[in-house]
Amino acid sequence: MSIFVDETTRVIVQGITGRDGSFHTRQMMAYGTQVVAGVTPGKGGRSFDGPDGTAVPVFDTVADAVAETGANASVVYVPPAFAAGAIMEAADSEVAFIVCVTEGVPVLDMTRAHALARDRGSRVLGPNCPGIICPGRTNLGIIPGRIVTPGPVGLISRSGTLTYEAVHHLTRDGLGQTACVGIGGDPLVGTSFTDCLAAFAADSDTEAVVMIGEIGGTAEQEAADWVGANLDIPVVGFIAGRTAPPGTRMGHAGAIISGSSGTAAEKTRAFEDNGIKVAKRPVEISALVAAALGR
Amino acid sequence: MSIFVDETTRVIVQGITGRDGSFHTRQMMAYGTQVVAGVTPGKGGRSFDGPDGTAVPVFDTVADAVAETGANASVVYVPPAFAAGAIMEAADSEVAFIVCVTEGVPVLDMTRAHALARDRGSRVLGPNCPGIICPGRTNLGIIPGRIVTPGPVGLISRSGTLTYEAVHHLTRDGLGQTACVGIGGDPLVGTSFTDCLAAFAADSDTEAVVMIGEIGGTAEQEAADWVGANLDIPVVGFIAGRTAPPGTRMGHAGAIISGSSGTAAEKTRAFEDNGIKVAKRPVEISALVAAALGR
Amino acid sequence: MNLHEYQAKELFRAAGMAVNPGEVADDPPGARAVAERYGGRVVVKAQVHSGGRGKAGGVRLASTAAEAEQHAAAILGMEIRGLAVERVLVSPTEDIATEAYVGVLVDREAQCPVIMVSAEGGVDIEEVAATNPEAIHKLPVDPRYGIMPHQAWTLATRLHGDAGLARQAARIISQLYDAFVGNGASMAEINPLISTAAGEVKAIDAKVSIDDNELFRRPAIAGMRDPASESAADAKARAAGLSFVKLEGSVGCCVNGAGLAMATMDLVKYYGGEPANFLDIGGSSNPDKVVAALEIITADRGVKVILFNIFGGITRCDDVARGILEAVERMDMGVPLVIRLTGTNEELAREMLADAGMAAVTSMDDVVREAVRLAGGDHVDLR
Amino acid sequence: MNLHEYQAKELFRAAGMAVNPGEVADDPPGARAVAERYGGRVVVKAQVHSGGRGKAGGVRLASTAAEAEQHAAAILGMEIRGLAVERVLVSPTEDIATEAYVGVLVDREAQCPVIMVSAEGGVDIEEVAATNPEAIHKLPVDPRYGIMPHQAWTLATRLHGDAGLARQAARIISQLYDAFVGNGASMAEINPLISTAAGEVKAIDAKVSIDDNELFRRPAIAGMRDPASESAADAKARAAGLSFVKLEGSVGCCVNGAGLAMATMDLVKYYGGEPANFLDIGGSSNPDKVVAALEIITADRGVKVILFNIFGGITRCDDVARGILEAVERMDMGVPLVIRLTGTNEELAREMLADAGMAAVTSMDDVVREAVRLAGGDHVDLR
Repeated sequence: MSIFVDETTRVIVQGITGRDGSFHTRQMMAYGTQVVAGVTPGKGGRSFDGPDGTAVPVFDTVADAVAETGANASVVYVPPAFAAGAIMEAADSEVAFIVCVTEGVPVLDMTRAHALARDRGSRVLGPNCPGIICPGRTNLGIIPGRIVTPGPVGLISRSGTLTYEAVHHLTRDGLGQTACVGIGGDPLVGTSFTDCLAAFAADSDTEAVVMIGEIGGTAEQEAADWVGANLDIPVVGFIAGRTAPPGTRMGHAGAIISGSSGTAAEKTRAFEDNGIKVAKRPVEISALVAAALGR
Repeated sequence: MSIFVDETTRVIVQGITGRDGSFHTRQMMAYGTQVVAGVTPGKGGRSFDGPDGTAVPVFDTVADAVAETGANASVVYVPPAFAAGAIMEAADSEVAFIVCVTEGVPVLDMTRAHALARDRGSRVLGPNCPGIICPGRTNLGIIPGRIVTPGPVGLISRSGTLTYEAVHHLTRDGLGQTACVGIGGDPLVGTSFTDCLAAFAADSDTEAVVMIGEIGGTAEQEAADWVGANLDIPVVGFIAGRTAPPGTRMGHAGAIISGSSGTAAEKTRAFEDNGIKVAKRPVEISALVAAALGR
Repeated sequence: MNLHEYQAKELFRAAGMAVNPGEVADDPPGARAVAERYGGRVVVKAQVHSGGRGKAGGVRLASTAAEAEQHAAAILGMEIRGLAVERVLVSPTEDIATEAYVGVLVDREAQCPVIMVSAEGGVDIEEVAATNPEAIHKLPVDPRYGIMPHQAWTLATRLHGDAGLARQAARIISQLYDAFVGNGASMAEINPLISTAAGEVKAIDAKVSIDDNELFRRPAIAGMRDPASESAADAKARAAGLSFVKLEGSVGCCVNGAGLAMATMDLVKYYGGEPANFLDIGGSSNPDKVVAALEIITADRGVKVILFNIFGGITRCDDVARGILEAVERMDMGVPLVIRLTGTNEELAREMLADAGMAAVTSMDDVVREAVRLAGGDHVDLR
Repeated sequence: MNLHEYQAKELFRAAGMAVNPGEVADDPPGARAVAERYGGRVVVKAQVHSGGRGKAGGVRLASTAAEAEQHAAAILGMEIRGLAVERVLVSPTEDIATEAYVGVLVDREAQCPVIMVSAEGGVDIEEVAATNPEAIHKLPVDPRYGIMPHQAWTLATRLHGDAGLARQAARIISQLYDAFVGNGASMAEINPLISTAAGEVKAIDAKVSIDDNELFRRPAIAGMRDPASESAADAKARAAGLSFVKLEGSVGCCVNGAGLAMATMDLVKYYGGEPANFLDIGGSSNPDKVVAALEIITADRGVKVILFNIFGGITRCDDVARGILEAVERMDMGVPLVIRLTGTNEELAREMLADAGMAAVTSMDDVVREAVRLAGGDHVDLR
């Protein structure tokens, strides 16, 4: 099984005709994702060329795309100025699951977009996230399909390439995944570690979870507490940014330690207090998972 | 029985220390309304003198008043500039029933206040309304207590003094009331004719309903359709403004006929089409009710 | 409060909107000077609060500045629906390819602003609504979110198939909504919103009404009120806080409450009379309001009788009586006064009037019948 | 982007807020002139993006204009936490009765702006948060409604028992929230918000950070950037769209992705080295970004080795290789380069590098160990 999405999920791509949107739409389709429509305002009626001679209809609005294709998920690749609006359009058109890959979305725009998504009952993944891949089933976002393989491990991360690093080792060591989710590096993300943990807890195929956090905020601490209170399967953790100086923003808008809160030490302690084994190097993650699974 | 409120309703008065607020608080208390608190920002801690040596505590905020007294309804008498804010404060403090007497509230303010009330599950009566009186039980607003008497008639009206005119005749003719509700003359009111009709329909003591409408909008037509489809007890109607020229606002912000919609003729037709007897003069209302009740 | 076209356009420009340029002139030479600046080919438009300016000859095209001056002279001498034209707006002509309609108002049922657009612009939108309602596309806007980009875009695609034009229209729709909310409007309209042969979308006419209840906090907009646009009676009523509408009959009405005031007018008509006015003295009335009301009513030469219909609730009957007595003392009514008073402090009021040799009845029907009789109307008892 | 105090105050004044007056001077005579206008009794404050200005001597009281000039001369020569002071703000002193704190920032958990107030103002709010957290009152603001009047009032009553002062504070809290949202801020703070002996409430210090992601649509605010407040390396990184933070070590890092970049720094430290920087070349990298990154890193004289760690996903390894080769051709690195490349177009990249006589490894641990060795750090294998 997988979480949030699966091979039946019908996906639209917002910004399908853009540089990133078109590239990754073809990647997703090559992986097997059911991309049923694209949306680019002003380009409705055209057709987008997928891999192997396939074609995807392009619509002017998400509402049109949903009405014509019955799509229930969307991946947003539009530029930062329009990303929150694109999320709102998808939520307003009753798209249930919305992945926003776009980086650099104004945070105040996202306060409104997240509010609308809550009002409409849509789940947003991101923004500034690599998306979700359910190995062998579907891929919504930009996680490279060839570094994953099906198996019993669920992976949740705030960052993109660090996720790839961890998954790469897991796959190499024969530890396949039910789903790999990048929740995004921005201060306000629609889906939290805890949301993903709860989804993995409800998935009978997931036997262990890897949680890759970073400095800043308290999301990891809350997730750790949730694990301690609710989760029966083993969890392996990693925290990036142990050497980051306080008060400095490390790329991710989220990655800033303010005052005494959000340090790697604090997060590591929260992990360990809740029975989560913490890897010191990315390469150790896989070994800890294998040990936890008794392999 | 009554609708929306009854003798157990615990009422706060927002703007209790103002000219209108203090006068009508005493009137309400004299009628038997349980006024448990007053709210005037900056006057918290004082005490308001009710009739017969009674005293009502005054609070700085509705939240404080609710916390201290368990109030579940509010009557708003604050000036127009602050009225929508007062409604929002009451809704935000989980006051279930909010009467706004204030006239002249900016309509765009009310779009936000009504939205918040919906979000919080509060019912707003008004603004620009005389409130609700449940004869012999409670009085929230400015309807004079001595013109009503308990009995089987429910009355709903958009206007204040025209309500008094109608109730006056009913009472004189021995036709008492379960409740008299003034929904308010503004374009955006929180409680519609239909809301009141549904409440009267659910009240086993109400045997007939009087509906006093006026020109402008389509609320009366919708209410008439609702009556035709759902209501088994007799309804008597009256429409004010038959002689008003189109395109002119008659005092009530709501009372303007635009184009072909909202005329008295149109509303009268809607009433008659749905079995509602229409009085030509206010004085006829009572006789029609008596006839409908077989008296 | 209605704004003039040129004032509405100022608000739209402040919202960043693409609007056809223009300058106001109040005399023909001024109009000529503006026309010269625009190169002569201009449209000269009467600035009055009235529809149908075009049909009335209040909108004229000029090919030269001299012609613009002539048109301005003609228009500035006109009256349109009873309103004297005191200003003209002189704007360069546009090379119009399409005309659309865009408007915003508050919808009672949806309890929120509604944007309406129609590709059938440049004509009376109420006529379109009556004859071809499906040509009007409506969008309720959630006041918690305001207009969202995809909503403006979706509406714009109803107006333009071309993406470039639709993008411009979407921007203008958003700006119109923001101007509507930002200025406390009750109505804001662009009719027509044109596209030019060169592919530009812009507003060439503009209509805005401001919610009177917003004016207290918007002094700049309140200052846009044109004294010439309201009668002396209207201005006086507004200053006194009275709701007043002049009508053509002979029974002057003074009532507390809008609903009762309308019902009173209806009853006057029912008994064969004609109301001279709608007048609501409002809730917490004080004697001064009553005096102002009587001054306004008696200034109307058509009035043959004055009818008071007061049901005291928040209004105190003694306040009204006091106002009547003050007015009687101060001025010569010239016409008979019939009074109905009931409700709060009714007895006190009755005593006060009696002391001055005046009487008041308690029944609305009685007082209206008496007023109609005194006005010389055909008193037909329809019972 | 951080604003200077005087810039933040400009935004607050534009929101209608009561703010202590002040003018900026960039030389001592200018400061004297301002002080004269204010009557001599002024405070002279260094305008730098740094906390602790007071402790560093960057805030001084003057009783006369001459003294203000002396203070300005002293302050304008200072460096505070490495930042040269190029401007001072000269403001009249206030007769302070109470000092409070008011701030707004976006809360991750509540996913909305949160207003914080404390009656303990004028001190480091993080210290209050640590030592006396119940002295800070927090209010999440629903972005759909903005701050509602009763919310501002409730917060204000936490600061002032006196209703008149609370009313002023409530107005300022609302204005601060509106300025926060209206300017795309990530943080806006008044510390202290004072009340004067005369009963006035006003802001006498102001701190605002703008969300960098908002700057593209706020040219006026983007124009407030003080070139003196950022290093040449920071400016170059910003221009090239790179996330860059200078550190004090010897291993220059060039990584794609913030998480991987932090993990790389951690691994450098793990193996006994010291990272010279955080540098994220971002997602859709192009060769130019890589060249800019290498220019920034090699300009740091402390760097002894440059470490590339690239996991290609959206980033294409061949783009990175192309950038490296271009940079190598254009400039003398002066230090060794160690490269790890894996992921999208890895083979192509590897071939390109091989053609130029360069090699790349595939393991992150390997490349970091090698980099630390080359930097001369103690390579301790902790396994």
